[in-house]
Amino acid sequence: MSIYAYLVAGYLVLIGSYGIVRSRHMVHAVVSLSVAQGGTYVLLLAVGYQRGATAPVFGSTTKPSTDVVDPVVQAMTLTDIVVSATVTALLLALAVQVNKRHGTVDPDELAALKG
Amino acid sequence: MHGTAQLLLPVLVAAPILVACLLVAAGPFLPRRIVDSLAIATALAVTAAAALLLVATGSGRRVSWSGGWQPVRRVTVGIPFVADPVAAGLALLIAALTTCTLVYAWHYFDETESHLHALILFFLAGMEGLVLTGDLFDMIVFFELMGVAGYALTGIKVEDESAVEGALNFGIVNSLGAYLSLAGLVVLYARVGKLDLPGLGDALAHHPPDALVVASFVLIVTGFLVKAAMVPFHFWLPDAHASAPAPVCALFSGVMVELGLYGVLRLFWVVYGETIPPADLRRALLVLGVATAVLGSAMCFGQRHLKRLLAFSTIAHVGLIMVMAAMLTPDGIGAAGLYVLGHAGAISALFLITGLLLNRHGSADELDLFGRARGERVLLVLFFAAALALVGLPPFGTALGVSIAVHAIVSAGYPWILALLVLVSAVTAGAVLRSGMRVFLAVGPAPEHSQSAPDETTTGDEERDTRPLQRTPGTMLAAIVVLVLGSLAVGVLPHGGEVVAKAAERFIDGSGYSDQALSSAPPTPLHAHPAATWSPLGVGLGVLSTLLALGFAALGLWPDRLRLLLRPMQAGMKPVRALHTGHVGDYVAWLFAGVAALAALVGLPLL
Amino acid sequence: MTALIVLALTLVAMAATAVVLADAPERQAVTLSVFGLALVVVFMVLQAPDVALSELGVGTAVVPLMVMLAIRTMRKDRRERQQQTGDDGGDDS
Amino acid sequence: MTRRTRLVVFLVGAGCVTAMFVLAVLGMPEFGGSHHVYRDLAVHAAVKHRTANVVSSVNFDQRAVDTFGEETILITSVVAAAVLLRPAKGETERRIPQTGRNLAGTRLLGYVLVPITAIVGLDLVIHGHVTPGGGFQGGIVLATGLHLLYVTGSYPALDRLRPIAAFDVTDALGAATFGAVGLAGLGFAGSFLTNVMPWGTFGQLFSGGTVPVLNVAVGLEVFGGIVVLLAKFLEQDITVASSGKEGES
Repeated sequence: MSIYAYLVAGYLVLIGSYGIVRSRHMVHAVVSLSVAQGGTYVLLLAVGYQRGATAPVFGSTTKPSTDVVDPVVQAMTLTDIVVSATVTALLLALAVQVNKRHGTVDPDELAALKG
Repeated sequence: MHGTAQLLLPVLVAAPILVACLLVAAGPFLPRRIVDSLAIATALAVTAAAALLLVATGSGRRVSWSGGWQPVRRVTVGIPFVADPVAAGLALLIAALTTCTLVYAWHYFDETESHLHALILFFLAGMEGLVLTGDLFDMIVFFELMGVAGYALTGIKVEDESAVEGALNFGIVNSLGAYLSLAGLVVLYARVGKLDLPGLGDALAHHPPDALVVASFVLIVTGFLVKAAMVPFHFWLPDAHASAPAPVCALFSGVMVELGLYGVLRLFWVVYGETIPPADLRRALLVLGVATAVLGSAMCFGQRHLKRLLAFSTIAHVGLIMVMAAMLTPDGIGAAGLYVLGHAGAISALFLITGLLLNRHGSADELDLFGRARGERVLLVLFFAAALALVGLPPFGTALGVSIAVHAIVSAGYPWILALLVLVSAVTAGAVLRSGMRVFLAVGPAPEHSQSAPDETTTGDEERDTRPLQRTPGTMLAAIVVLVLGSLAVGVLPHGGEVVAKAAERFIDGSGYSDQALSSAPPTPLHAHPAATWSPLGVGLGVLSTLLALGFAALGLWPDRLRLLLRPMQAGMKPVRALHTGHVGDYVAWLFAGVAALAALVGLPLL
Repeated sequence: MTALIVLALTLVAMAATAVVLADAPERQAVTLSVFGLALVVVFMVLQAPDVALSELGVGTAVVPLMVMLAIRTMRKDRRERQQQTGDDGGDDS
Repeated sequence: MTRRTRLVVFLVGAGCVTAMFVLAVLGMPEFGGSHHVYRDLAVHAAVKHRTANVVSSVNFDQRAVDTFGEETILITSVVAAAVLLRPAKGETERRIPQTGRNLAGTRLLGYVLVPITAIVGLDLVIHGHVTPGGGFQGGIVLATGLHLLYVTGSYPALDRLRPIAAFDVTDALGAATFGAVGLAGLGFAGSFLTNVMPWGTFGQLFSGGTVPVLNVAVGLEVFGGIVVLLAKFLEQDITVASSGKEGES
């Protein structure tokens, strides 16, 4: 168990990259990229987790203590999620244009010897 | 800490963002002239502020903790902006180059309204943020900002089919690199619980270089190496450059790519400098740099699409810069810094001239353009001046860089690298000179059929950046002149070498960086650098490169005469060229192969 | 608690595999949404309600919606392209 | 490269990277442990500035520069999508088709849900510094809520409610406010993004100083930004035709 969460995070990055490598559709590649990004979320939160600790949000009555999970990794994950969403949007927009210009979004058909 | 110069640090990042927001909101209602002026004024103001900051860093680093979270007993929750002379110098280069490209792009892209300007300003903010931030996570955030603006600028000519495709591949490969960087950051964070560079440096000082430390380093630098277009992370660069608008290419090649190297070196000196042995890193960086320089120059010579040719030249020269910096001495870093400055002027000018040719003649193909720019005296002079700056003919800034590098390289015990420097400069500049002679002077046999062997390499078929201009506006020429003169000034200004060597000495003082940021320790005094100036050997090598470049140009112009020599070279290049497929899956596969190679280079000797 | 975390993580890994191996991009919009939901569960069990909330909005709604719209646009563009080349191929001349 | 070679290159590379990653992970602190250096500092700092939601405190006070950069990335990609999805040469905007195929029940549900999501979204934004949520989450909810109108089949209603230029302004205004608050901190306290407002009472609405202000700024920006992004994609799907013909018919 001790490293299972980290391994799942690594697996997400790898399976996402694998998806790009074998992709036959640019949208599929972009979606796979966002799966790879999901790995970084899991890694971040796993690193900040503490068994038995609560969320880092205090009520107006509860006494603040440091017995909470790490808020810093959560803040970074939030940032990361926004970045991922916006990058995905941008890449999808580009994919739409690639399709308009080439009539295909299959990397195998797009690839040409550039030299 | 006295003075108010550190107040400028966040302004350099925030000001372009605020103006860009204004342009997004009000741009559609503003006349084009106002939009242009506003963007240029902003870039100029940032340039001036960066210059002030550079002067102020002469007496030590400038630190600004955001949010007022000053460190207490060297620990804090806040984020610092830190400027040493190298960071401030790069900030100045970034802003000056952006100003030039904005001036050049006056009258450009009517159909994108104010969006082009907003994107360039966001791009400017991202680059400034990357060099000035003293926080690892923010380096990645600004890296992504730079990336997002960069992908959009690459694909902004949506009618050009290779532009959108190049932008998409650029986006996917760079984002993946950034995610790996982030993963590396998290691995490191798990161990030390810090994110600010000075604090990380504290935490890793005298820390054994175990698997976690090495893995985090390798993963974090992957993102930067992708941006720096080191082999085998370089594939996105020619695709993106070949179709991005010329002013955008000038920014990419002139400074963005080099910022990748900055990231690697900053990270090493401040954070990992006292755990990973320099000798170990030097070997890894040398391998990367040499491979990049060789592949870039060999690929460069075979191109006929001018922008693709220049793109591979950039790859080759960034490889050279990496080789100089890999010496990991003040001389080496200083030489690399000077070379970056000199190279920025040269390559940006060449891209902007190519943009003019494309606009005028509707092509960026050196065979299509054969003799079509005859009589354009001003452009001709500028083109050849920039080409000579690229080859490193004294007294251009690139030559001064080489001159100082000679000392660094010889004293580090790698004399064979001098041959590499000369050859790579000569081959790339030879290709540039060859195309210039064809386009401006109609030298050599006229091409019989310009679309010959289209399967061999990419032709220069490209959409114009903007509608055809009747005559070259003075603003465009002015921008090019400033760039060429800038490249010259770097070499000619008195004490240039000495100043840069001192900046480099400050740069590699990682513990000084931490001390000054965390406990306001006074800066350590700097040494004199008598060797950081022109040397006879360096000048000789510059002249030799130039002569060889002319030879290579002739070889390119009259290939029939030397067929025996060229045949085996062309045959040898074939499999290498075949790797540049434009297939995003290939690029990602190479990315992982590259990470594996880097991990082996850095990690295996430490086992 | 630990068992719950293991379960949620396994779910995420399986959903990710499903997204990557789904070859029809249309189906990806749905599987991506499921992947997003699985991440939300992980974030909840790892005590990150703020992150879970944003992933709920972004990962299960906004991004899959954009993916779906992009695919529909592509299909429509291709249809129009085919019509043009099929019906009035001589349009350009 | 053939698919096979590509896969081999990737698998060899990925195999080595996996090995490196596993070695690194073995050196990481155990999952769920209690040693979190930055956590201790951040909780302390949040309490000092009377911010009950420590994540918000990190995002908008302690490490606000991160969020500033992130919001800039958001607006950059909104601008980028607008540029990239502009109708190119030879494309025209076609008249919006009136689709009336949705059932009355679905439409009613949509109309009922829109105000509810609006309230939830606003609540998330306003209380982001005391309870889970914040400008980002609230902005997303508001933007998706608006698009429930599309699900109800009334694209024209959505189009009326959503003049894109106005949302562009909202987006830019939000981002600019963030930067302006940052510069105000620089002006008043000498460092960027300083929490210069009174910190208030812990756990109350008026607490956290500038944190709720920045939450609202981000809420505005995210709301405007996501609406524009989705609008651009919807526009491509629905109203942009690749030839002039459909525009006329």
